[in-house]
Amino acid sequence: MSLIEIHNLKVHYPIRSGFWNRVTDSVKAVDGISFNIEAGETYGLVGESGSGKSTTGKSVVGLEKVTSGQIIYQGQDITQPANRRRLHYNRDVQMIFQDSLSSLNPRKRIEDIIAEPLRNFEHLSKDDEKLRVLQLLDIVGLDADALYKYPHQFSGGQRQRIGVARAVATNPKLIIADEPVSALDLSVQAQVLNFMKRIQQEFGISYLFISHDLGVVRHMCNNIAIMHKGRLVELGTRDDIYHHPLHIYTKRLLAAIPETNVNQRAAHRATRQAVEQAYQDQQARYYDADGAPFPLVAVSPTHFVALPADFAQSLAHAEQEVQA
Amino acid sequence: MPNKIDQQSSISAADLTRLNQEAQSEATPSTARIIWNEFKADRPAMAALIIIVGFILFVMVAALFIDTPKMMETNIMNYFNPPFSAQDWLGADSAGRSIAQQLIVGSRNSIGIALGLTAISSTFGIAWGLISGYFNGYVDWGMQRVYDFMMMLPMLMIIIVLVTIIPHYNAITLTLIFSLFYWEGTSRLIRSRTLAEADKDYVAASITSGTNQWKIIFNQIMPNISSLIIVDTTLSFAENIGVETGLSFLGFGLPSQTPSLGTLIANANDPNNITQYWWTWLPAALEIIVLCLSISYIGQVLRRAADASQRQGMTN
Amino acid sequence: MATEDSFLTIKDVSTAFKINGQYYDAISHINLTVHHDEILALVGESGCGKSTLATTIMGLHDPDETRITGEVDLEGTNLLQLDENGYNQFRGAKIGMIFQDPLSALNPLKRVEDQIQEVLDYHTTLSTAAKHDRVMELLDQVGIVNPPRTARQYPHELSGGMRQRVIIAIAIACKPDLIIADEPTTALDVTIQAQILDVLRSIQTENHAGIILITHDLGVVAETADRVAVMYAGQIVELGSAEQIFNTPKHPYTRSLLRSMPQLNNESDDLYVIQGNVPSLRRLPTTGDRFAPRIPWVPASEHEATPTMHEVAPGHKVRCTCYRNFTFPDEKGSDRV
Amino acid sequence: MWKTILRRILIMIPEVIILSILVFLLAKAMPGDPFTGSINPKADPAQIAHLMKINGLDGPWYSQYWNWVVHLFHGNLGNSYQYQEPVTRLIAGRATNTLWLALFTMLLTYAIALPMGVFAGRHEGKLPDTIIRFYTYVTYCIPFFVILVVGIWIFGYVLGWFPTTGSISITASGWLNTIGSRFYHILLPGILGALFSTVNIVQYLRSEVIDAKHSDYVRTARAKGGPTKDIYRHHIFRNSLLPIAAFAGYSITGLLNGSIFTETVFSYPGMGLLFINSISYRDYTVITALVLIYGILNLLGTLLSDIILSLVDPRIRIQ
Amino acid sequence: GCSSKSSSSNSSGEKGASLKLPDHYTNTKATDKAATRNGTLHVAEPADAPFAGIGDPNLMSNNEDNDVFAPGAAAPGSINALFISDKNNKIIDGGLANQRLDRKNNTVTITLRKGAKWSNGSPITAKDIEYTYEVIANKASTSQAYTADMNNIKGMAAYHAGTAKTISGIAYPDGETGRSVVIHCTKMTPAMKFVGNSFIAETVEPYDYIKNVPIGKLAASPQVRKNPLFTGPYKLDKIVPGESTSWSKNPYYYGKKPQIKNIVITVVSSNNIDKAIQSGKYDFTSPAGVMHGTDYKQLKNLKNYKIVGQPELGYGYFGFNVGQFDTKTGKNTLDPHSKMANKSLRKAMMYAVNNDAVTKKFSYGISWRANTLIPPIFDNYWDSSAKGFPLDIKKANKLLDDAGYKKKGKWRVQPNGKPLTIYFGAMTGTSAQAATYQDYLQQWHKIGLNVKFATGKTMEMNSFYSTLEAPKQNKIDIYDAAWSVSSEPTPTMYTETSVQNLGHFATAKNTQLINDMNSDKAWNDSYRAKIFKEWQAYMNEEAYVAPDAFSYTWAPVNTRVKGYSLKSSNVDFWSSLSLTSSSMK
Ligand SMILES: Nc1ncnc2c1ncn2[C@@H]1O[C@H](COP(=O)(O)OP(=O)(O)OP(=O)(O)O)[C@@H](O)[C@H]1O
Ligand SMILES: Nc1ncnc2c1ncn2[C@@H]1O[C@H](COP(=O)(O)OP(=O)(O)OP(=O)(O)O)[C@@H](O)[C@H]1O
Ligand SMILES: [Mg+2]
Ligand SMILES: [Mg+2]
Repeated sequence: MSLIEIHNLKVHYPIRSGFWNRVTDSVKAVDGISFNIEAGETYGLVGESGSGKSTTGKSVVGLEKVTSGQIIYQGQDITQPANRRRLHYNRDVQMIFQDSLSSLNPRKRIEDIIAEPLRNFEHLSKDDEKLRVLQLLDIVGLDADALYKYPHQFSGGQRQRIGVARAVATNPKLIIADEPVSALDLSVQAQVLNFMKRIQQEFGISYLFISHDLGVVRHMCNNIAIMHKGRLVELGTRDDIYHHPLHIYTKRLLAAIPETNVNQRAAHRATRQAVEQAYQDQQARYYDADGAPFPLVAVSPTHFVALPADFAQSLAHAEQEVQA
Repeated sequence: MPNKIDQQSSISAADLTRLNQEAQSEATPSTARIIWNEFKADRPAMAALIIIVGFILFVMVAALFIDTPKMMETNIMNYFNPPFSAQDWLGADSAGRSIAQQLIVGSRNSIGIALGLTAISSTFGIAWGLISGYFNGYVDWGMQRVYDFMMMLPMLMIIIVLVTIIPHYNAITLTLIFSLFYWEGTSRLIRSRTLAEADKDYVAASITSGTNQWKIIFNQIMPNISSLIIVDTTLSFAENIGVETGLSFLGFGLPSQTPSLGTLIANANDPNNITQYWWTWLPAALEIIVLCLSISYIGQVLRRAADASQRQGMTN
Repeated sequence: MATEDSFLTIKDVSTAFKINGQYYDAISHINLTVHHDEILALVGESGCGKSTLATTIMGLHDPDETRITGEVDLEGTNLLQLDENGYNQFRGAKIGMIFQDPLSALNPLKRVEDQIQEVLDYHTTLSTAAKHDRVMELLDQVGIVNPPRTARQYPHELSGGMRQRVIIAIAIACKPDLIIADEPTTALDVTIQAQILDVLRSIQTENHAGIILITHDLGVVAETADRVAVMYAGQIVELGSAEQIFNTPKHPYTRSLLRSMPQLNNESDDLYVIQGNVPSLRRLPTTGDRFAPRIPWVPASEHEATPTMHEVAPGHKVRCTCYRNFTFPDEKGSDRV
Repeated sequence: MWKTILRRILIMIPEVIILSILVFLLAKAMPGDPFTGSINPKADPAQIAHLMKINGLDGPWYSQYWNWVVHLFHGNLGNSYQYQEPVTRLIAGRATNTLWLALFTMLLTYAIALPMGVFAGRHEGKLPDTIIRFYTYVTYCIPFFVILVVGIWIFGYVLGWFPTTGSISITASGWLNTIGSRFYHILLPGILGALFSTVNIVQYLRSEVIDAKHSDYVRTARAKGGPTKDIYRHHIFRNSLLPIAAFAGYSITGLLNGSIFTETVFSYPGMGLLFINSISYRDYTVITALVLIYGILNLLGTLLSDIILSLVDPRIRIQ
Repeated sequence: GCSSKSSSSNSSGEKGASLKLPDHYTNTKATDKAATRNGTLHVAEPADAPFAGIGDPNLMSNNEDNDVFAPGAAAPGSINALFISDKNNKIIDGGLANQRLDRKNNTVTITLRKGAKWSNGSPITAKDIEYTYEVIANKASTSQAYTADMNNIKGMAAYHAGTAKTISGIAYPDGETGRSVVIHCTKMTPAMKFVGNSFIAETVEPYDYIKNVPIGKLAASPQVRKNPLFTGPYKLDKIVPGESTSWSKNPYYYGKKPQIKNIVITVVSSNNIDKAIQSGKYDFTSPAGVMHGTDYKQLKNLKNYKIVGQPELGYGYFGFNVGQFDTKTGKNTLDPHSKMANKSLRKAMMYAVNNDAVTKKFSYGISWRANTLIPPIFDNYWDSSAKGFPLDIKKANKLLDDAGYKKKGKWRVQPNGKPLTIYFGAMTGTSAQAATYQDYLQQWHKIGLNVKFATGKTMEMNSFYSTLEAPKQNKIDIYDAAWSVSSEPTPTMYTETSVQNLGHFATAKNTQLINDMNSDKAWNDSYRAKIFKEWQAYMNEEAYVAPDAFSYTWAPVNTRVKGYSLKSSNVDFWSSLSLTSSSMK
């Protein structure tokens, strides 16, 4: 059984307008997505800005009011606040935020920040609590000095690690990491990514790793879902996505990743522009009449793509032939 | 499975005290301390602070030694005594009552009203703003309607009507009446800042840490707008010292036997008093101006200090 | 790349900011040239002084709060000697600038057209109609689909990519020789980023402008830059063509940066982490190699006392001698600070 | 736009209704009636009772309220007991006076405050800024009526430059003279009121200008090569002045409050003075009408501000 | 008629005031013809509020209106009056109309003078006399002037109740457009001889001019507000509502020709009146305007102004709460068990008050201690020999000791041993008044009486009266208030049935005396005067209501004004005025 199962999740934000300010329409931030996260894996969620990644992440951690659909954890639908409370859900599912500065309360000392979930879920004695905080700091590679300092006294990478310390404090099973490194410099990014991997190995945590940087996702994730317009357009293993992308949107995303190989940049640019052209031209084939992605169909046991079944099959065959 | 963490870290209970001490020695001073240090460094601000606190204490204590009913007795012989005379070094008013004594008791009353009013209206306004800003949806909607309604009320008029209705009103009732209205400014300020704060990720982090909403509002968000609160409260205090003067001037302020800065300044209502008997109103007017200026100066310093304590992080 | 056709020469430029009454160098002794038809990338971690260099060239610093020395020579004029009015002849006309945050860089209360037209007002004598036409042309040039519609809109009505295009339109309105783009794509998506970079490049080819592209994304550099200057702690540590920098990086800093990128083939391995942090302005070391504290295993003898630039290949320069025998320590870096 | 305004007005209706009930009850709760203490020792109690009746002062409050509302819908706010004339006519006469004074004060306020705020902001930290800031601090701390009382005493009585009572000289004839005389009468109260009410605008504007000066879009504008004065004109002033325009609506509240003081000190027959007189006379109909009108004006002021704001700031669309 | 003593001294010395104010200003300078013909007389009306602007004597309800429309009348306070009176307020011939009382037939005949005209030139008719009654008594009328005494006229009650269309008791011997009316009464009273009585109305209403306006709407109509008609020497030119009125000569005036081209009356805030006078903007303040002692202090030494005054038609008094009003029977009844029922206590309190000192200090002589409840302006009725209550602490203490109010600790207790706290009711007013009240309390404390302000402070006027007007109340035991009285001095407010009798005292003797004032015998003036004096003595003896202070009505008069005289014999106040200079002095 999967650690967590997301069934047909929808999050719509109402748009009010008209004379009586009624709800006349809605922003379909997340519009019916389903996927499962297995224990101990890192699940990547990729997509362009506004595609609904954060909303999905927040829904899973229980920060967002879900319009419809289920998120099943230990057999319970945790979209119900009552279920979340009963399960002490957030003890098991935690979150790391993109902006390390804003996610740490600037007026709280590090001790209080890291101890916050402990105080709510574990009720330790004062000394035990302090000890646990020190251990956590040690695990994320910070000195005990940090205990009584404020967040602003740390660098971006250190802050992000404090965020991680807080997230792992209660020994969670799943951590939602919403673009945890996109605000960081290259070297600091490396530091945090390494660190997240280590924690995962040591604690057996699963990640839902949200990012729009396909390079980072490739480095981190085993399974990847590509999101567009609130829906999933492609879903598969790292190999499926990076080596056998089927949906034009996935291809376009991949093509847009800047290539560090200077020698082939002209070629790379040409490919990218070709894919872009194809994306512009073939909208009608890849998206339904409303411009929304189709439902997912399976092309292999691990690989799903949001296309009409026959079209998906033919693409998959073509892909295999190229490989062969 | 707490042991999991124990396994991963080499730190054990034995190290606790040592590490704690190490951390303590490195501890960053709290915001309050930073502000205090700032004051210590800024001499004029410190002076203003000492003067204000000293003055308030003096007035509070000195007023205890003045028998107010006796002081307010008509003394025909001292009628409009000029200042610097033997009995009344600040002169006497139309009923021969000592201006100096009235000034002390009046300051006590006015400052008392200001303190009470600031305490009530700020507490209420802060709570209102925090709650309204944090809970969007129906709670906020309802609270905003109440706020809009209160804003629509012509405050001065309603206060005057209320004052005429209430038969036995005194400084406390007056404070309460003012409190009905004076929370609005604070609440709006706090609400808009709370709206911004509530959007920040640390609030989301607290929610996922299982902290309950009230704790989030008052333990997490409130400290972050504390500098705003401190400054706003100081400035309202400065403003509130003069709050009953206008009403007293119109004749709806404190009862005539309760001296206040307002009743004293209202002496200027009679043009003859303006020059001829200037001592009946001018000292009180000057006192208000000086108090208000000093307190707002302190407010500015507080704002600077609070900002500095927040800014520190950026330059480090 | 021969230096003779360079039109912008930065000579020994230092910029210091006043903090609590004292001046601290944010960039020191920068020497750089820019040529027509090239994109010069300026890379480095946050706080290395990239933006400071850009704004120094633009003369956007408050003279009361900064101290600038050296020479910025643009086609024979030393910009740093100019007064405000003199500078205004160059800003917008000869040098265009593109900013990082496209939302706050546009006046929220003015329509797009007015904001672009403003540059034309300052630097041309075109008729109103001609200006209007030029605005449409510019919007078209930066890849906006429906110029008349966009021209009438306000910044908040546009998407991030669109806004950045408008900023670019402003920067290129007078066909400047030099365009300084300070992290033009950091706030944008990969796909949009690619488009914006394409636009920049096409403009460069059309206008024969020289572009200084500031970024910390090595991928972007690899994709777009002709030459690269790597900055660390206010200094240029390595300068060379894109091929030189990516294929034969010399300076430990450049090599560290490249190594810390997630690579296709080492996905299961840890990434390389540079120890320590970029020092803050007030803690900048004044002598010796500024990067030395971050490669502590390199013996002091490897460093120069006063590091200078060494030409290791034509056009390829490296600061300090420490690059010569540089290797990464066996264990691939530590994540301890 | 029009729809939103209309909707806003609809939303106001319940507020106004609650206000009207509140005000009506408050007025009723005031001790005494318009005929208490009428010092005619021969007044007949039966006649007083009769007068109460024809003035609708008998019966339970809700029926009195209901009558009042019904009349209200016929544009009839009842009669003033004190002035023996329809409240609508009485207030209409006073309202024009208040309106002129308020309008003049407002114009003058802006005329003084805008240059001051802009100047202070532009020369932040320099001597003129320090002076202006000192002025705003001190003015902020002086009770308004002290300014009025000292002002009327110096300029009205001692120097005799301005009239000290009334809204117009009865000897003025011809429209030019009439307007002149009216203007002459509002000159001093207007100036004093403006000196006081500039404070907020100056402070606000100053900080707006300073913020704008350091904003990214001003940096963009400088990068365009615009001369400093153009940048000030097109960007800094424009952007900081536009939100100030919206103050106009909000300032109505302040002006109305101030009118109570100004009119009392200057014996200027406007709504503020009328209110104070009506309070001591227990002229309920006038009190209720005035509080209601002031409340509605406050509402409209807010609405006006919101409309102005949404007009000048394209980012804001009123909901 | 009995106007024996009319020495008409220009000093009011014998009236008890320490300050002597002349009642007229003898300006010896020559009239400046040009200034008088073309000039403007500026009159200031001291007021706290804009005036209401009701230009009709029967509908106006406050002093300010009376003052700003004063030039429409021959003398102040007599707008559109029918009669003139002698110095004792007795109606005499020679006014707009003459009055004949027929005691045998119980009729009053009023005959207009020949050729009398309104200020618009239309004739004044018999119907105009009658219409006054309609305006006052109409069911819809807003007038406060209707009194029970008017029911004495036949058919009046029916008209007032609305059951009759006309007043049957009023007849026109020579038609509605004729010159006389005959009023049929059920009984005749001596009060009818005097102006200001409450039986016979004394004004005319311009019937033709206002007949189309429903009486209920009259007060709001333009006929009354914008262009009211007058019978006096000046006609209204222009009115700025609430602020000022402007007057010019009325060519149709029957009496002495007015001399000044233009009169402007402007409302000036009472607060600022002295500053306004000092700055030389006004010729004088309204002859009946309210001026305070502090104003006098500020103005008395001005060179270019003379102070002119005469005793006020009114007085200040202390009232004691000694009973209640029975709403069923409509009568006041004395409660012998009430706190203030003890005469000695009341008198002791009065003797403890130092009104001589207080008035001197706070009113600068403009007020002085009153000795009776009839103001000195009623020469004939005022008992100048009455002692009143001069300060006498010893006597006060003795009275209390004798009555058994023993001291127990600081305060005296009631004879039955219960503690005694007395509540003093006083209205919020000027600072001088506040000081005065304080002084009263202090004086009472001196004789060991624990007197406190009711509600702990002075009361706002409305709360004060609404407390007192309750049929039964125990919040106020003693109060300080004032009456302004009509020119006919019968003290109707102290009758058994009056709701104005705020202390609710009622004794047979009092009822008897007041009835006697208007009994048949009282047609004899000296008898009437005797009864009045008896009543004054009785009131001083019982002290249910005790005199507090008399005051001057006074005005500063610019020295350029000639002919200013407040003498009651001066029936041509306004037309006597002229100017001696074109500019204000
Ligand atoms: N509270 C909200 N009210 C209305 N719309 C919202 C709200 N939050 C998000 N949205 C909209 O929902 C869509 C998805 O937002 P989301 O933040 O999940 O995107 P994202 O993929 O995380 O984008 P990014 O990469 O920019 O973080 C966007 O169009 C956004 O505008
Ligand atoms: N106005 C200023 N006053 C003082 N210090 C400044 C100022 N502007 C920049 N600095 C400091 O100068 C140094 C260089 O800053 P700069 O903005 O040039 O860096 P950058 O390389 O552009 O970084 P980023 O990638 O974050 O934009 C930093 O340490 C910064 O804190
Ligand atoms: Mg997101
Ligand atoms: Mg930068």
